Parts: sequence; structure tokens; C-alpha cells
Amino acid sequence: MTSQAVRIGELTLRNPVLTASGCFGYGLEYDDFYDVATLGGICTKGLSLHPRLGNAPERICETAAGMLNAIGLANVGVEAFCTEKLPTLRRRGVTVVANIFASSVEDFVAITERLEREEGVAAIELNVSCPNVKEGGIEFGKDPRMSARVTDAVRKKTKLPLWVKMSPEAGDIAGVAVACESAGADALTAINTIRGLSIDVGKQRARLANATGGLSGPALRPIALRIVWELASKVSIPIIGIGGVFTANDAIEFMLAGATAVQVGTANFTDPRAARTIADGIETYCEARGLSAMELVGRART
Amino acid sequence: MTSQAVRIGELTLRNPVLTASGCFGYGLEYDDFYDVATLGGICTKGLSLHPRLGNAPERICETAAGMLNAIGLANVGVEAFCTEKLPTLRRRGVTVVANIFASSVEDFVAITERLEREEGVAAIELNVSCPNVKEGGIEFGKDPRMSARVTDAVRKKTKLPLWVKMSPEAGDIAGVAVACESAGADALTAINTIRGLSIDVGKQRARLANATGGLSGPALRPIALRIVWELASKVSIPIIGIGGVFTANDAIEFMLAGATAVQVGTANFTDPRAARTIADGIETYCEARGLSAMELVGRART
Amino acid sequence: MADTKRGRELLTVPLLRRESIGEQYHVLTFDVPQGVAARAGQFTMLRGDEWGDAPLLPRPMSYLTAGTTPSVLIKVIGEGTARMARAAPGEPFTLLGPLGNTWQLPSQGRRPLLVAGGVGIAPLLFFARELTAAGIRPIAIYGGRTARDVPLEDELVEVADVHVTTEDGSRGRKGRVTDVLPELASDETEIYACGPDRMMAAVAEQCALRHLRCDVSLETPMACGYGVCLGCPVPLNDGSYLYACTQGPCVDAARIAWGAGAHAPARKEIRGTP
Amino acid sequence: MADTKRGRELLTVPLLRRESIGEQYHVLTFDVPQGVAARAGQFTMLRGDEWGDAPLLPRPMSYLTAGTTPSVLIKVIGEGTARMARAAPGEPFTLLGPLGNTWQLPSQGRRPLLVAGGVGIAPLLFFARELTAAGIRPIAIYGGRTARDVPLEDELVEVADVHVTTEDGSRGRKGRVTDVLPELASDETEIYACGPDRMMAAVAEQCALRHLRCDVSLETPMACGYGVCLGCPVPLNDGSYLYACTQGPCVDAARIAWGAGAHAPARKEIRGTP
Ligand SMILES: Cc1cc2nc3c(=O)[nH]c(=O)nc-3n(C[C@H](O)[C@H](O)[C@H](O)COP(=O)(O)OP(=O)(O)OC[C@H]3O[C@@H](n4cnc5c(N)ncnc54)[C@H](O)[C@@H]3O)c2cc1C
Ligand SMILES: Cc1cc2nc3c(=O)[nH]c(=O)nc-3n(C[C@H](O)[C@H](O)[C@H](O)COP(=O)(O)OP(=O)(O)OC[C@H]3O[C@@H](n4cnc5c(N)ncnc54)[C@H](O)[C@@H]3O)c2cc1C
Ligand SMILES: Cc1cc2nc3c(=O)[nH]c(=O)nc-3n(C[C@H](O)[C@H](O)[C@H](O)COP(=O)(O)O)c2cc1C
Ligand SMILES: Cc1cc2nc3c(=O)[nH]c(=O)nc-3n(C[C@H](O)[C@H](O)[C@H](O)COP(=O)(O)O)c2cc1C
Ligand code: FES
Ligand code: FES
Repeated sequence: MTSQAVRIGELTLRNPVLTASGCFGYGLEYDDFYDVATLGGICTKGLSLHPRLGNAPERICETAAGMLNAIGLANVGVEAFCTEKLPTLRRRGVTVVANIFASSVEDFVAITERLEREEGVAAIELNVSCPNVKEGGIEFGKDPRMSARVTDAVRKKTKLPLWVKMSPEAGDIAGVAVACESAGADALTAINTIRGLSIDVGKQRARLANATGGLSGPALRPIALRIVWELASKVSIPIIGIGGVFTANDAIEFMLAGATAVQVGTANFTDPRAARTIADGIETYCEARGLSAMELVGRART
Repeated sequence: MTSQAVRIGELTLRNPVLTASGCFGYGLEYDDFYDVATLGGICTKGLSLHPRLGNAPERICETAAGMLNAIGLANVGVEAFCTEKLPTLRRRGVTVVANIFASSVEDFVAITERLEREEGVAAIELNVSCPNVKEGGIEFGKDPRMSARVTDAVRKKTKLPLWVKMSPEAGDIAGVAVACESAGADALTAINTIRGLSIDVGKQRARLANATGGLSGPALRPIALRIVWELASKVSIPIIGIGGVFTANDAIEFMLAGATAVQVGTANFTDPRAARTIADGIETYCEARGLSAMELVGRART
Repeated sequence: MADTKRGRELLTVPLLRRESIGEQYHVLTFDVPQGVAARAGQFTMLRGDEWGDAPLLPRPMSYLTAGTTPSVLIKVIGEGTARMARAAPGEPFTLLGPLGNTWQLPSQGRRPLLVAGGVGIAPLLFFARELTAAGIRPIAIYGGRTARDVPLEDELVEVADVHVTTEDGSRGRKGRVTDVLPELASDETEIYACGPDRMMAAVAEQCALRHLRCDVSLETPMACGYGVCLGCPVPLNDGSYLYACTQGPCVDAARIAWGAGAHAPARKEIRGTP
Repeated sequence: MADTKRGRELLTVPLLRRESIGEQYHVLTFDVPQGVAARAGQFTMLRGDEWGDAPLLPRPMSYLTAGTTPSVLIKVIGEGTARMARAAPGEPFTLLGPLGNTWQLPSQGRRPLLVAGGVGIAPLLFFARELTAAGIRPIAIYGGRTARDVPLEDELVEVADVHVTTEDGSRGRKGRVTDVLPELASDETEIYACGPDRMMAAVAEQCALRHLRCDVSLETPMACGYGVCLGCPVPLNDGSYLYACTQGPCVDAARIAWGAGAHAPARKEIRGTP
């Protein structure tokens, strides 16, 4: 029995498998499938200060070994999350990572302060892939300075572990990563989706009402792996790998590349049990080699 | 009979289908399959000032609906191309686009000057996805200033149509595009590969000797389409779409998104006749709708 | 409508048989010893285990029958349904279900009037069988473009009083379901419709004018089918959305903002990665 | 070695039959009325037309036979070969070929000694048949891990004097091909080897010591198979590369830098997008 526990800074997870934000709802849809509390953790759908309806349809379409989504960050808002969702998750002993987003530093802080008042939030994950309205809509996550400012502002308001989710569209991802690390991030999650487009040649128009949408799924995996591989040599805080993790081997690839844990997103759509199955598969791989989960981290780098 | 000819600046192509650099050799391997002169054109394997052996194996591996390559820009060098390859292509009436790369502005210029002395080069395509050794290895293509400088320097040396190939890894692709346009580029080709990684979980090491390699194939298509879509509203020079074009519908998606022509790369590996078949398919699509190829350009944007 | 989320299961089972009805339509029947407790209107997310990385997502399909040999009727549209149409007995598929809500039973004394377009027959034939078993024989209007587009008509006739329409007149009456509807719809009927969006919108409009209750089964793209991706919104008249996979697919047509559907001018909210 | 690039064809043809030899090995035979003019040592890039977007690339496979019913012997490794191993008669495949060079005929008076490991038997059985037809009956050493890993032994026996080795002794002599080679290799023989890289390297080394000519058929990853992607370099002793698809797969073992093969410390040349 090798240990599957992994440490993300102060936080220790049962195993290296979490579910990705926006691909697991609020973790309450899985009673028919398995006990979500047995996962390393779950990341909530992105939470904003106020509830959001999201975009008009079509919001999703399929692409080669992937999919595009432009949900428009529909969510119940941080207040409803704290009062309607969190209590159940807490009671069930689920490790909850609150994924939050905003278009101003003030709102990031306000959401954080609201979460601070609750028990049962294991960590906060900042989705900085949103334009900063105050600064003419430049995406926080594309700019080291702005990413650092959000991280720093939130850091000052909470003792909770703070994860920052990297946007793969930043020209200087390493710069963003290092800036977030110095601003007090406890871990980096890499990566968020890359914007893509799909056109219906019959109708001669974009498939998504929003035209562009975020690409996720296996198609994204090699890019996500490369980014994790590069960041692992740039920062000393843990990295959590995301992008097309569908099987245990996919997850192991991320860990061998330098990730301490992984998040499972789109795979939940093809198989609600995916995250659970992947966690078991990693354990089997470790058993066969007499390695602990932590010993997989960065093993392919040497 | 609708017209399939498309205009890229001064240059008129028989039809909107070219083959992509590095995926078609020097266009001399296709005698068994079809007459390459019937294509809109071919882009040569990237040419450098001196011959290059390329990287050690493994140079390629497959990923979900895509592949990674780290060929290491192996090529015969511009001199051998001019003396050994170009004469045959010229005799056959092939529309030849010379794809060139270098790690200094001087070398870009030197290659251009050598090509200038030859008949039968229809256009020059600058692959700026290489680090500039003079400037500490920052990739030309990631920086608007440096991309413009290369474009400008080459522009001064040649009257040939000048295409600049966009790197999708630039943080500000639009900025790079606009800079190249003002520096005198006649067209933009989008996109080059995005670097990815794949790890063999059995051997616990990267599959490619170079670790990372460029992702190509259908997996890349939605990202390439989105970039073409975005650039089409930023520049007024023609855009040539590349990325996972495997079928006529894929090519039509790029044209509807704003591309005036497309390049077919990885598809040549699964089907040497791919580019020819795609050109026929576009014509059939146009016939059915009574549209000329030029009328497809940007049609999904309105 | 009765929410029957409880008891969703993820089953990997072999294809028992595939019956082709012309080139475009196929009935796929699966072998599920423990049985599937699905009811009319509900659907399954169906995916071939041998598909690999593409097509990636499972395909939502209404149950045609439930029990130990659950079946679906598929129409070939693209890659996913094309693979289903090629599947050989024994090929493993994964079925997630039963998902979504069921058709709501008609109110006392009202006779159900089913309006089906093409492959939309699946959830309605299932419903007609339930109703007949319950002693309520429904009326049905079943339309398609040609005689080839009204599969399972014979099965429907056994459990409903059927009026067939085809646009080219090659079968039944020449015309559309909405040409016949006015003659059959009355205050004694309640309408249940499934078919192409445009057909359902037209039926809904006729019903609205005559103040008749009309439920429709919606087809929206779905990634998960069980409520977590938020990819299946249906615009409602009150400006909000309902999610077809959990709050549908059976919905009171009067609630739906028919115009605003697919490709209403996008509300561009915070852009970038949603 | 004789370059036979001319006459490469891209054929989409139905699978005629698939014979399984245990779970791991399968012979796929195709129906090509006009015939394929392939010779021993050459290969085809093989892809299932129903694979869709993944697996993406065709798989290089040596011809086991040519003519109107060309065949290949496949060993199941990953997704591509797994699909081949599931293929049913009638399923369409695309074959690009014949590709690469052929085995070079032995010099006057030299007897060919074939050394095969597992699935490496394919190009050598084809060669043995050619040789026997030409009146030269070769010697063959055929090794595998277990009795299950020496498919087509019976076919080989018909056209060669065969010595079988298995590592577990479950068939033939216990041991490896390289344990038998010294007893059979002599100045009157010329060696032809195909199998796992390590086996070929060991055979090549033995031959080098005894100054015996040895040709090997190389397995390198290939994207195109016909010379345009430059994905299949084989490091040579002179520091250069040859490309296995066009200058191979049959190569004089003495030219190859065996150590420097897959994953020699990467020469990092200009990085970024190659
Ligand atoms: C609740 C529900 C029940 C359905 N019941 C049936 C049924 O009983 N029989 C039947 O033949 N079809 C049914 N459909 C439609 C069916 O899901 C689509 O025809 C199918 O997904 C097309 O997949 P494809 O790969 O062949 O087409 P493609 O166009 O290649 O699919 C591309 C993507 O778009 C999605 N998509 C395309 N068309 C539709 C559509 N009309 N509705 C939803 N998603 C779509 C696919 O799921 C896939 O993700 C139902 C849809 C829903 C939402
Ligand atoms: C000239 C030549 C002749 C061959 N002849 C035969 C034969 O007759 N019978 C047979 O069973 N195999 C043969 N092989 C090996 C065969 O091509 C691989 O086993 C096969 O490609 C594996 O594909 P996969 O999808 O099952 O494995 P995966 O590991 O899933 O393939 C992933 C990628 O790696 C490539 N790859 C993996 N292993 C190899 C390998 N050993 N050689 C080359 N590419 C590889 C695949 O082509 C694919 O692109 C030959 C290879 C070459 C180069
Ligand atoms: C439908 C959908 C909704 C998503 N919503 C969010 C979100 O609200 N916040 C966020 O940070 N990431 C969101 N993501 C991105 C995922 O968390 C993840 O980073 C991305 O999908 C890549 O992982 P995958 O390939 O495993 O899906 C969403 C992804 C999808 C597919
Ligand atoms: C094996 C290989 C070699 C390539 N070599 C070059 C090159 O030398 N110069 C260049 O500009 N692009 C090169 N590319 C990138 C392609 O031209 C193209 O931009 C990319 O592959 C995306 O198109 P595709 O998906 O159709 O292959 C190469 C791509 C591949 C797969
Ligand atoms: S399909 Fe995912 S929420 Fe409805
Ligand atoms: S496989 Fe493409 S050059 Fe050899």
C-alpha cells in the first residue's frame, strides 16, 4: 500500500485527483455514481459576486478530440453557494476548492471575504482568465503585473491556500507564474481552456452564439503538459495539471511532467465516474512500481 | 463554373489550396499521386542559409487527433534548394512559396537575396517562430517589434510577395500581425504549430528526444480558426489559414472565417492526395451555391 | 414534470441487435440483464466504447423501450450516429441513464394528441405504449418529408389512432403535421410534440392560439446530460433559461421563448474562457 | 538497396479476411483486384477509413504477401493495431504502398541466414518465399519469448531450414536467437535480421565481429512513410542520418550508429516550432 496522499503547500489531499471547475457542477450531482469525498477534491463552478445567467445557446460544440464551450460563467453566485451548496458538501466531508472570478480586483476581494466567513472551504482557486473592466478589458491572466495584483489583494484577505489558474493564452506564462508565486500564491493550476472557433459550413456561421469558446478535452492535453513541464522549472510552488485528463495514464503523464495533482474536467461528461476511476488507476500504477504518488512528481524530468 | 482563383495581394493562385511547409518536402515526391502544379501552390520545407541535419530521434509522436514534431528544421539549405529542387519545380509550372527561417535578421536577408537571384519563386514565407540568437533567444514571432524588423529588412531586399507566418504562442498575435502589415507584409499565414509534450508512462520519459514538439493536426484546428477569425478584423491584408485542414469542409471553415486561402499540412501524411481532394471539394461546394472561391472569404463573419 | 433523477446508472453493455429501417434510421437494442427503469420522454447519453478520442462526447438519445432490452431509434446525422449505424452485435456501448424528466400524464378526461416529426417518434411511441397500457389510447399525427421518413409507423398504429403526413405525399396525406392538427386538436385534447424545432414551434403556436396545453421534447446540444456542464440552456419567456437535461427534455411549450432559441443574438457576457 | 519508389499507389480496399493467431497476432488480407507489386522488405502505410480523427496517422506494416490479396501480420501494440485486430471483413482500409526498399539479394554463393524476432517474421517470411522460388533455400533462426510469440512458424518451415528459440523454452530451443546464431553464421552466409531493436543490435554486433554482411529492417516511428515529414531518421556512424521510409527500411547494419538510436541525447538545435 503506497501512499496516494499529496501535499499542495499546507494542504494535504487524499489523492492527486480533483475535478475541474465548470465540469462538475457543485459536486452534488454524483450520488448515483460514487462518493465525491473520496477524491482529492473538487473545484466548484466559477463563482462570481452576483449570480449570472450565462450566454445564449449554442453554448457548446464538439471539435476533434475536444469541445468548445462559451457558457458565459453562469453560476449561482457566491452567496447562494455558501448557503445552498456548501453546507451539504461540508457535511459530506468533501474537499472543496472554491473557483472564483471577477472583472475587478475589488470583486475578487469581496468574494474572498464572503468565503472567509464559511467553514469547509479547503482552498480558493483564482480564475484570472477574465478581462479587467477597470483596465480596458485586458485579461488579468495574460499580464504578470495584473495577475500579481489580484493574487496579492486576495492573499491579504485570506489564510486559505490560494491557487491561481494559468491562462495558456498569456505570451509569457512563466512570467505570470513567477509573478503569482511572489505575490503569495500557494499553487498554480495549469491550464485553463484556449479559445477556439468552429463554423457550420452548411449554415455558414459560427456554431457558438458567442462565436469563440474555450477548447477542452484530449486535444488540449499536449499543450497543457508542455506548459506544466515548463512551469515546473520556473516556480517552486506545486503545480496542478489540467487539460484532457481522461485516463489514469493521462494523469500520470502530468505528474511525471511535474504536476503534484491533476484536475479532471471534460472527462466527467463522457463518464461521470471518470475522476474516481482515474484515482484508482494511479494507485494501481504506483503499487506496481512501489512508488508513492508524490514520487511520481517530475519523475520524467531527469 | 465558378472561379476558384484567389488573389493574395499581387499574386493570383489557381485555387485556394496550398500545401504547408514541412509537410510536403520540396513538392517532388508526388509524381505517383497527382500533378502538384494544379494546386494553388506549395510551401517548401523551411530553408535556412546552410543545410541542417535536424534533431536526433524520436522526432515525432502521435497525440489525440494530432501529432507532435521536433524535426529540428532539417533542410538542404537555400543553395541546394535553388540548384537541385527549384529547377524541376519551375519546369513543371508549380507555384512555389519559399518558406525561410533564420536566427538573425542578417541571415533572413541573406537567404532572401539568394532566392532573389532565381526565377520561379512565387512568394517568400517568413517562419518567425525561431529564437533570435542576437537578442537572447526571444522568439521573433512572439514580439511585434522583432517580427516587424525581420519583415522590414526582408521587404527592402525583395519585390516578391512577402508572407509572414504567425506564431500562435505570441501573447498579442494581433499586435504582431498589425506590426508585420505595416512593415510591408503582403499576407499573413496563420498558424504555425503550438508546442506540446507527450510522455511515455512506461519509460517515464518524454517521447520526443527534444522533449517538446509542435502540435499539428485536427486538434489544432479550432485554435487556428479562432486566430484567423480574430486577425481578419485586425488587418486588411489577406490571411492564409493553416491548422488541421483535412477535408474540404475544414478548408471552407477557414475561408468563411476570413482566410483567402488555406495550407494543408499533416493531412498529407494520412493521404498524399489530400490537398488535391480538398481543392476539388471546395469547388464542388462553390458550384452547389453558385459562389466563387473569393466569395467564401469571411462569409461567416456577418 | 416528474423528476426521476434518482437511479441514474452508467452501464457498459453489448449491442444486442441493430435493425435498419432504410439507410438513415436504425433501432439499436442493448442487452441489460438488470434492466433500465426508464419512462417515456427520458433519454440516455450513449457512446461507443470503441470510439476512442473522437467522437468525444456521448450522444443524447430518447429511450424507445426500457427494461432488460432497452432500445433507441437513431437517425444518421454525423459521425456519432454514423458509427451507431455501423455497429455490430456484441460491440460495447456505454449508456448513462435514465436522464431527464418524463412526459406528464394528461389531465382528467383529456385525450392525448401526439405530434411526431421523423425521428421524434421515439419518445412518443414509447409514451403511446404507456398510455395504451394505462387504458388511454392516444391520437397521433406523424409526419415526415417522404415515406422513408416515418419509421416505426406500423408500431405506432398498434397503440394510437394515427394520421400520417408526408411533404411529398408519398405516404398518408400530402402536407405537414400542422395541416392536420387543427382538425384534431380540441379542448378535449392535450398535445405532446417531438420533432424538428421548426415543427415544434409551429405546433406550439397553434396550441397557444387555441389555449391548448402543449408539451414538447427538446433537442439541444448536450455535453454531460446530467446537469453539470450548463451547455443545454433553453431560453424562456421570463428571460431566464431552463436546462434541458435536468429540467427537460419535456417542457410546457408555453414557457419557451421560441424565437430566442439557438443563436439568439449572443449575450456577450465576460468573454475569454467561460 | 534497390529503390522501388516508382509505382506507389494509394488504394482504398475492403478487408478480405482476418485470421487471428492467438490474441496478439493477426493476419489481415485485403482484396486488390489490380494487385500490389510489392517485394519482400517493403512496407505499406495502413489506416482504417472508419478511424475518423483518432488514431490519426497510418501505421507502417511490412508486406507479408503481395499480389491481388496483399496481407500483413500485425501484433497488437496500441490503439491502431487494436483496431486492426477488431476489423471485420468488408471494413475499408487505405493502403499506401509499396514503400521503402527491398532486401538485397545475397552475393553469389552466399547462403542467406534469416534472423527473425516475433512479428519481425513478416518481411523475412516474404523474403524466404522469394528466395526459395529463386532456388535459394535460406536458413532461418526464429525467436520469441514464448511459443505464442513465433506466429507463422509452419509457413516459414515450408520455405526455410528453421531453428526456433523461445526464452522460456516452451517451443524449440530455450534461449535467444543470438545463442544459435554463432553455430550457423559462417563466411558462406549473409545475415538478414528483423525484430526488436535490441535483438537486431545484438545480431549486428555478432556479425560485425565476424565480418559478416548483415542487413536489418528498421522500425522507426513514421508519419508519412514516403519521404516528406523527415520524422524517421536513423543515426549513422558518420554522424548523419538516413530516412528509414525512403532509404530503408532495409539497411546494412554496419552503417548504423546503434547506440545513438531512439533518445540519443537530443541535439537541441533551433528550438520552438520545428
Ligand atoms: C434529449 C434528446 C433526445 C434525443 N433523442 C434522439 C433520438 O431518439 N433519436 C435520434 O436520432 N436523435 C435524437 N436526438 C438528437 C441526437 O442527439 C443527435 O442527432 C446526435 O447527437 C447527432 O450526433 P452526430 O455525431 O451524428 O452528429 P454531429 O452533428 O456530428 O454531432 C456533433 C455534436 O453536435 C451534437 N448534436 C448534433 N445534432 C444534435 C441534435 N439534434 N440534438 C442534440 N445534439 C446534437 C452532437 O451530440 C455532437 O456533440 C436527441 C437529442 C436530445 C437532446
Ligand atoms: C517499416 C516498418 C515495418 C513494420 N512492420 C510491421 C509488421 O509487419 N507488423 C507489425 O505488427 N508491426 C510492424 N511495424 C511496427 C508497427 O508500425 C507499430 O507496431 C504500429 O505502428 C503501432 O501502432 P499502434 O497504434 O498499435 O501503437 P501506438 O503505440 O498506439 O502508436 C502510437 C504511434 O507510435 C507509432 N509506433 C508505435 N510503435 C511503433 C513501432 N514499433 N514502429 C513504428 N512506429 C511505431 C505508431 O505508428 C503511432 O504513430 C513496422 C514498423 C515499420 C517502421
Ligand atoms: C463546460 C466547461 C465549463 C468550464 N467552466 C470553468 C469555470 O467556470 N472556471 C474555470 O476556471 N474553468 C472552467 N472551465 C475550464 C476547466 O476547468 C478546465 O480548465 C479545462 O476544461 C481543461 O480541462 P479538461 O480538458 O479536462 O476539460 C470549464 C470547462 C468546460 C468544458
Ligand atoms: C513534420 C512537420 C514539419 C514542419 N516543418 C515546418 C517548417 O519547416 N516551417 C514552417 O513554417 N512550418 C513547419 N511546420 C508547420 C506546418 O507548416 C503547419 O503550420 C502546422 O503543421 C499546422 O498545420 P497542419 O495541422 O495542417 O499540419 C511543420 C509541421 C509538421 C507536422
Ligand atoms: S447537458 Fe450538461 S448541463 Fe445539460
Ligand atoms: S516517415 Fe516521413 S520522411 Fe520518413
